[in-house]
Amino acid sequence: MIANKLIVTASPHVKSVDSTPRIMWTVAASLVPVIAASAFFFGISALLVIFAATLGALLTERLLGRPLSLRDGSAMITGLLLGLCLPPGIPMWMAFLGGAFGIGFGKVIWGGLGQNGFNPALIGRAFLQTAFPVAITTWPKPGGNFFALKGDLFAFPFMHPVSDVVTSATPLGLFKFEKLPTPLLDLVLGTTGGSVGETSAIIIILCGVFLAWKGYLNWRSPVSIVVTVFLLGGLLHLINPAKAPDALFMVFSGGLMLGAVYMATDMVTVPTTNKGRWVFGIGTGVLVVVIRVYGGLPEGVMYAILIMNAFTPLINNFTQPAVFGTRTLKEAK
Amino acid sequence: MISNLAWIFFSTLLINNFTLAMFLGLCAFFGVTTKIDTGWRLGAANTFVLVMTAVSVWFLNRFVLAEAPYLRTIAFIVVIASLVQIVEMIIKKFLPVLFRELGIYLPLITTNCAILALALFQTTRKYNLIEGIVFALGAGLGLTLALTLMASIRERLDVADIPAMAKRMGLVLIIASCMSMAFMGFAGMGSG
Amino acid sequence: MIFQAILILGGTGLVFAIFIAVANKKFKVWEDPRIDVVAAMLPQANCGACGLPGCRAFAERAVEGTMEPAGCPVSNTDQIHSIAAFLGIEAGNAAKRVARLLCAGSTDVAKQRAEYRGLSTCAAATPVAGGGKGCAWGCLGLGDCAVSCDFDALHMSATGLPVVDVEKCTSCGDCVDACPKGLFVIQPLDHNLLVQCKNLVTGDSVLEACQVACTACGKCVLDAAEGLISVASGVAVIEYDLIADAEERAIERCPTGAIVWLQGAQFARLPALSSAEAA
Amino acid sequence: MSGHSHHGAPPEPAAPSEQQDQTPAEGSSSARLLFTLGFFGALAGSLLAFTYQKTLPAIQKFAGEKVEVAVMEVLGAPPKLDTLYLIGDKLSRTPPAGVIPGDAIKLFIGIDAKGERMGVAVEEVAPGFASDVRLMVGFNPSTGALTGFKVLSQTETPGLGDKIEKDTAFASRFTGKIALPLKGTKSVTTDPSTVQTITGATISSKAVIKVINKAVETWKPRLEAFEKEGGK
Amino acid sequence: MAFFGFAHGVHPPEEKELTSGLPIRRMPFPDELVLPLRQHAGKPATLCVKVGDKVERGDPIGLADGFMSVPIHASAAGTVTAIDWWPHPDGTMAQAVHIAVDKYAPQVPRPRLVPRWEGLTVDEVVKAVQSAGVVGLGGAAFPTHVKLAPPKDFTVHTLIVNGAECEPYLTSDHRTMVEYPERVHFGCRIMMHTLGVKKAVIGVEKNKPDAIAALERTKPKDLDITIMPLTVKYPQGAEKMLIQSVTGVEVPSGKLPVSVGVVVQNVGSLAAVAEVFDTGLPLIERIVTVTGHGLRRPANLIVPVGTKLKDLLTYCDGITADAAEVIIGGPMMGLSQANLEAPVIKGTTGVVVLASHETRGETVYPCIHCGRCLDACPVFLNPSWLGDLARVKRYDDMAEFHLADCMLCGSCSYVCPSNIPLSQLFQASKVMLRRAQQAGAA
Amino acid sequence: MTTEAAIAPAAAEPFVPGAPPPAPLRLDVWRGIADDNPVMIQMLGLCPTMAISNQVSNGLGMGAATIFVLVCSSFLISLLRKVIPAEVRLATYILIIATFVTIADLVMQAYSPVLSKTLGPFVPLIVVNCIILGRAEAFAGKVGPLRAVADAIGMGLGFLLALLIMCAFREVVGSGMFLGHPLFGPNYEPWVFMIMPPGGFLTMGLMFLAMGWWGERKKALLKKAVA
Ligand SMILES: Cc1cc2nc3c(=O)[nH]c(=O)nc-3n(C[C@H](O)[C@H](O)[C@H](O)COP(=O)(O)O)c2cc1C
Ligand SMILES: Cc1cc2nc3c(=O)[nH]c(=O)nc-3n(C[C@H](O)[C@H](O)[C@H](O)COP(=O)(O)O)c2cc1C
Ligand SMILES: Cc1cc2nc3c(=O)[nH]c(=O)nc-3n(C[C@H](O)[C@H](O)[C@H](O)COP(=O)(O)O)c2cc1C
Ligand SMILES: Cc1cc2nc3c(=O)[nH]c(=O)nc-3n(C[C@H](O)[C@H](O)[C@H](O)CO)c2cc1C
Ligand code: SF4
Ligand code: SF4
Ligand code: SF4
Ligand code: SF4
Ligand code: FES
Repeated sequence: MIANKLIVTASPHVKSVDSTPRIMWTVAASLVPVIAASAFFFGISALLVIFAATLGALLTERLLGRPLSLRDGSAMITGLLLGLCLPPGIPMWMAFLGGAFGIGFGKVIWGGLGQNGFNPALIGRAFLQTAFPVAITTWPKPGGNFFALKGDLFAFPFMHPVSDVVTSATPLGLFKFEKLPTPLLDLVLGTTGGSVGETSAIIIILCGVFLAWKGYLNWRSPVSIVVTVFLLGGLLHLINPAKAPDALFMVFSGGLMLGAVYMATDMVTVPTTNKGRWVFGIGTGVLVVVIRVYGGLPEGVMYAILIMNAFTPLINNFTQPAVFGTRTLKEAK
Repeated sequence: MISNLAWIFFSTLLINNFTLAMFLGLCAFFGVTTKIDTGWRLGAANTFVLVMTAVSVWFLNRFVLAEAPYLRTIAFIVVIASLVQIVEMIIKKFLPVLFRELGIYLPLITTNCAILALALFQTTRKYNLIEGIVFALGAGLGLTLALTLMASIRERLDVADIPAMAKRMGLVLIIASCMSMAFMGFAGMGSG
Repeated sequence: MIFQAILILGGTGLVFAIFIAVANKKFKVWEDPRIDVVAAMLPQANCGACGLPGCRAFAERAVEGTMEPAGCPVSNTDQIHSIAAFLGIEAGNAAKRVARLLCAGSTDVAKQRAEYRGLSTCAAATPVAGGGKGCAWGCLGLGDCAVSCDFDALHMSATGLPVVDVEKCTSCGDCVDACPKGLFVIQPLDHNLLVQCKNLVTGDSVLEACQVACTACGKCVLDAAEGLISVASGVAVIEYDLIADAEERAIERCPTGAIVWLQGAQFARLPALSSAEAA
Repeated sequence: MSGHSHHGAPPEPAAPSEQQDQTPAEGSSSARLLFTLGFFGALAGSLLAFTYQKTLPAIQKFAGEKVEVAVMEVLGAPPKLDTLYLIGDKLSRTPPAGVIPGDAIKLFIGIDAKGERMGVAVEEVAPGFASDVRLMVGFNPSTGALTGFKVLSQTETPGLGDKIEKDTAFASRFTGKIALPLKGTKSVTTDPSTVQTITGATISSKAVIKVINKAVETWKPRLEAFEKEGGK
Repeated sequence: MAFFGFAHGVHPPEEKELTSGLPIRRMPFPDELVLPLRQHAGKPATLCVKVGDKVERGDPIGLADGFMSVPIHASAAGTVTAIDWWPHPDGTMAQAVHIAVDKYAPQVPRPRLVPRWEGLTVDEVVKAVQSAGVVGLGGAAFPTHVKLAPPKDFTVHTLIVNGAECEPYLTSDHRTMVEYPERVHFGCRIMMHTLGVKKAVIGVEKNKPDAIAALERTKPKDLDITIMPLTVKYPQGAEKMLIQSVTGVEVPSGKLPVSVGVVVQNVGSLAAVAEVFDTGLPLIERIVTVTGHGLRRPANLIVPVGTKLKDLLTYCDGITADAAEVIIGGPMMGLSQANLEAPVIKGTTGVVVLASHETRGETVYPCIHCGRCLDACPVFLNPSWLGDLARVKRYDDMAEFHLADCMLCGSCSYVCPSNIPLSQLFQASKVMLRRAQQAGAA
Repeated sequence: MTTEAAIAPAAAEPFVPGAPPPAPLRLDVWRGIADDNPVMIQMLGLCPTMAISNQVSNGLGMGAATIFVLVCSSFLISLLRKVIPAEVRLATYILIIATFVTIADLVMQAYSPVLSKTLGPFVPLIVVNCIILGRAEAFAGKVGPLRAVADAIGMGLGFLLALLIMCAFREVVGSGMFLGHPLFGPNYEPWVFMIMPPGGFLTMGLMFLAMGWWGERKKALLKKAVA
């Protein structure tokens, strides 16, 4: 009998087919349509920005992260998502820096995959927003020649971008500062100014549905975010239409869809419990509306998610599942 | 009036959070935030002392220090220190349960610069009594929020596999940086 | 103006002082300051090898005089003497005790029957078909004991056995608690005779699993002083009350080398794994 | 080791048996505690009073200068200044009692060589992007026309919101505007009741506009009331 | 039918089609049987034979040591050749009796060893069940007679029969219900009588329609027995989950089923009790499913207790070239075997031989806090957090998070995408915790 | 430090628990700058360090004021250490420190008003800077004036050093300037982040990371040397 080559393992001896790299790479692959859409609207600039951000993320993960950690695919997602939430005209050196910062301080220093408390892509983006507030709020107009650059993408590292590209405000900025509405169809299709990937809501929703169907993202936070924004936004709009835009505008504008589908679902930085995910989603939704309507900034998705990230361990703490039999044990006593 | 008080409260709580934006009370923020329970309790004790400070500082400014502004710093610190001592003794005597929960943090608070800073800000910003109390509440709850969040994140980190070089304090400061960045989302609140 | 300042500050100072004076009277507890000093002189390992819960407890007892300074196995002689000198008492003495391993089944002599996959700790591997090792009593070599040792006294050898550094071992007993197979014992360093095996299978069939196992052949029993060694339930057992009678002759006819004569370290031959290799 | 004996420290280890007897009450007497603290309090007080007296002129001179510079700037350097104090909701010529003079709320009236009123200057605040924006605002109380403003304090984002203080071009956009009330706009404008805001710092710019409007709105009636009641 | 059902759980591939259609066959006696004295939960049996003794089939070789123990009987006639330490399916070594089987001896003996059931008092039934060496055949091998004699301060109102067989691969209970439904009902009758209950429910997962049909067909008219189809879900067969599915009641944490008036018995145990009273022979053989993609000829076999795995697998034409792991029990909770000399014991429900592609990979990733394990855990623990705590050895905190309620079902490890061996961590942590508590008590 | 003190043949000398072991003055100074650096090693006085470290000029002013207070109060406390009863020790220290802080504040308001304005409340907040009270407790209250002053200077310089490192990093990266002088030409894109609050935390974090990295490296080298 061939006993020598037997292995012994602890039970269970079998395992479901899903693995962490498989989940990560599928999510990364699901971003391809979003990237394609952004290339359609913003031309080669979008691809260059995404490339630079991803390069920054991957290089940093490779240099500072654990050995072979590039294989799990999470750094790829971070880079792509960061690229997708930057304006298409931002100098590439800034996008690269954002990727490096996000992975370095948002992930590696925490111990790598699974340990970080804040969304690395958003940490990178928040850093860029704070460091270069002007560059990151310069929104080029979509459309035009595919190869025409949307800004000074090749600005010399550490130097000002100099460019004279036609800029346009984002729908949210237009509403907040000029009180100008944007047609809903433009929002849904994505033919508006804004970040590389936050424009086309419809494509992002489709990708999200696909991932939820595969079981790779938990639908609870995205759904609760969208519903909360819709309801609260609608309520405020009813109270004061001049200050708060209508609910559908709220839902389809800005980075809400990208944030809800891809960032509020990063299991590492949102609560592990399902109840906690509802709380996270509702909290994020409320913050988005509050920042957009009452805050100084036109957009609030990034900050809302980061703030809720900070609350994640606390939410986890308060939403631990009720262990089987503990309720009846209490009743018995 | 209400909107003025609301602005004072929220801007102190969120936008100019004493810990995350003004760098006050960092000793406790970094030193005593390893357990959620400790975090919020210290925050609660702090809030209490802050409110008391606001009240007594208003009285001092109004009735004692009007003629001797140069004694502000020294008078404030002495009053705060005595106040904390008195409160400690009173709580210990009459509310032993509360003392066990919060009282042990009181001595820590005396040397917390947030308290003295509150007294000074309140003076330079010429807040009246009510404004002062609201200001103190905002500051105290802001501290509590920061302490609790930091503690909860650090509790989670206790089980994480942090790189050796970040173990001592490095990562904790990076977390503070991230939190501070996140709270910048509140900027401009109330101005629009 | 100066007068006013004096009044204000002198007044607040006085109020302050009154409170402190009251507090001072009410709440202070006096404690022998030498306890802190002695505690500071102790290694602060808080290992419990002295039998007390931590170094400060030891310091209290030492100051009380109910514990000799030498009762701390972790401190070296110089440290013990300085504590004794500080307290003005005798240092006392204690026989050196160390941890001994009751298994010699390194990977080169003991068979691994199946490949174990899973958590790399002995505690986790033990319930998984005994870790897949041929001998169900033997050392798994996954090093729970080495991890548990706070004194850097335990290192895994290249052939998967923990080797005790008798110099550094403080006999704290952490390894005894850590080993799921119960393979460590704490013994005085000068006990020379040791059976390095716990396998209860008798006869030569045991050699299939491990070449250095005790076959319970009984030769050592014959060669040793009356009653010193016996074979009970499949393995040779030494009666340590009679250890004074032990002679090296007892091990000479052992066919497998399961019983050994120790002078100082166990497994003196095994090279410890260098830290680079271990990593 | 220092070699000095020390109060409150335990006695020397050579005599361990004696230490057991020492009780805290025998540490230091309460009278001594009171005396020490009272004494040091008094000493500190006198030292501070002394320093304060020595530095006061310089501090006041600077504080005065600072306000003066701001007032001069926003009013276009009037040869003569008149000061009114706010007590309750009324203006008065005499400073309120029980308040440090520097802390009183004032209104400055710039008077030109001919004795004509050139304008008034007041301090006012409003919430900005990060925190309060505090300005000295100069305006003509009869027309509401601005004579100028100066930022006294702000903590807006460096390089962005702080342009309201650092960017002289921004300040110059306000000359000749009339606050009835003033409005902000994104584009270049020649309308006297609108001002172009700073790109990327609309909120801070609007805060400035808000302060100015608030200054004119609150102080104009006060001054009118004061003058009606016959204060010159 | 099952309106309640339990929440969470997992759906591993069933793989039951390998053997679910194969009728039960009898395996011929091997040359040697090895009978460990420790085959059940509770105290091991005490030896009552010596080397050289001749034994008949059914003779006791080990006697019950107290109430929490059962005797062990020779499963074939032959000679005791040795009594020594022998590999046990649980991975340790155990004292075992070797019997060289006398294949030509008349293997069916003599007077009944177990009396007829009719007319026995409750106590006599319990005694007879104990003396027949019957233990739970569901896997834990808990002495059956103990569960038939609940303490007087509890009232039992329902007997629940566990026919869930939720482990992948295993079909021994399934075949028992299909081929011997009358025996199951007879066992049920005996147990209901002994427990004094009026009501019994047999829970069967819906993926065994033939078993449900067979049980319905043969249901005795005079007893209140319900056959309840259950959702196909692992671990439907776990005692507390089953009770919740059948009655909707959550057994309180840390309490036994009797505290809610329920006793759970496996269908195999029922059939065994019936058989014991039928034939008069004690429990000396059992139905074992031998299966897996690493085995040449899967089968459902009646196997004498004490048959070495080696002989069993050889009888099934041996294992394939890519066989990697031999498991006693099912793949979710069974035990890996390092030594194929280990024997089949009373609690052995099946032997599964996994091919190498089915085994768990070796790469473990960090926990990404995906929460899948929380959604899988049938007792609503937080395995992710418990795993984090276990890694840093915070066992006391684990106890606070209800480590004790973990039944090591392995659902969490099964779903974990990062391949973290969570249930192994919990098993080791339980050991550590117990050791720490003992050290604390000492 | 305490262990050494106790092991030293102490029996003959009067015993002050926790008193620092005798050391040359040079060492007393050096300790504060390097081995026991108040900010980098002891993590004291973090609030002022982070709050005002976005410009080098602020750091210089703050450092100077702190050194002044530290040296003066250490000197006075050391002189008076035999007079002050242990029970009111802390209260008296606070009084003394607050006095010097107010003096520093007043002087700064009078003669350097711009700096005084940017440092804002952080000058009076020197009172609660743990470094000063800490040194009074651990050192000045236990040794002679000369050593107390040496130690105060060391600690002060150590504080200044840490401040300057932070300030220089934040000012150079955050505004492209050093002491207000542009370094990289007009096209430099400053990282506003660095002069904002998160940048303060980050810079301090970087400092600790660098030290952590250095500590680990030293440990690794030591291990190698032993092996
Ligand atoms: C880090 C950061 C700092 C900012 N600081 C200011 C500021 O100090 N003042 C201000 O008005 N807006 C500030 N903003 C707000 C934005 O620039 C805002 O979009 C802008 O005020 C809108 O004006 P715009 O329509 O002219 O671009 C800041 C934004 C960010 C992200
Ligand atoms: C009256 C009574 C007492 C029981 N006592 C125990 C006991 O002490 N320990 C135990 O593990 N199981 C005891 N059980 C059996 C359990 O309920 C359970 O059936 C057994 O542990 C096997 O469960 P498993 O196969 O799910 O592991 C008892 C059952 C009954 C009816
Ligand atoms: C995770 C888990 C799964 C189980 N699955 C089954 C099962 O499928 N069938 C079964 O009869 N017993 C199963 N058991 C054992 C039962 O809990 C219980 O012990 C048994 O049904 C009692 O019957 P017995 O004593 O007659 O064996 C399982 C136990 C656990 C912990
Ligand atoms: C559904 C899903 C969403 C993710 N979202 C993000 C994200 O928003 N930002 C990011 O940096 N990484 C994201 N990741 C990748 C990974 O989880 C993340 O980098 C971890 O935070 C790294 O520890 C995502 C992964 C998955 C599977
Ligand atoms: S753990 Fe074992 S080897 Fe290490 S010191 Fe303690 S007794 Fe000695
Ligand atoms: S002695 Fe025990 S703990 Fe140590 S490696 Fe061997 S089996 Fe593991
Ligand atoms: S093994 Fe334990 S923790 Fe994991 S799913 Fe099963 S009961 Fe829950
Ligand atoms: S399933 Fe695995 S990766 Fe997911 S939360 Fe649980 S332990 Fe972590
Ligand atoms: S709390 Fe601010 S310096 Fe300690």
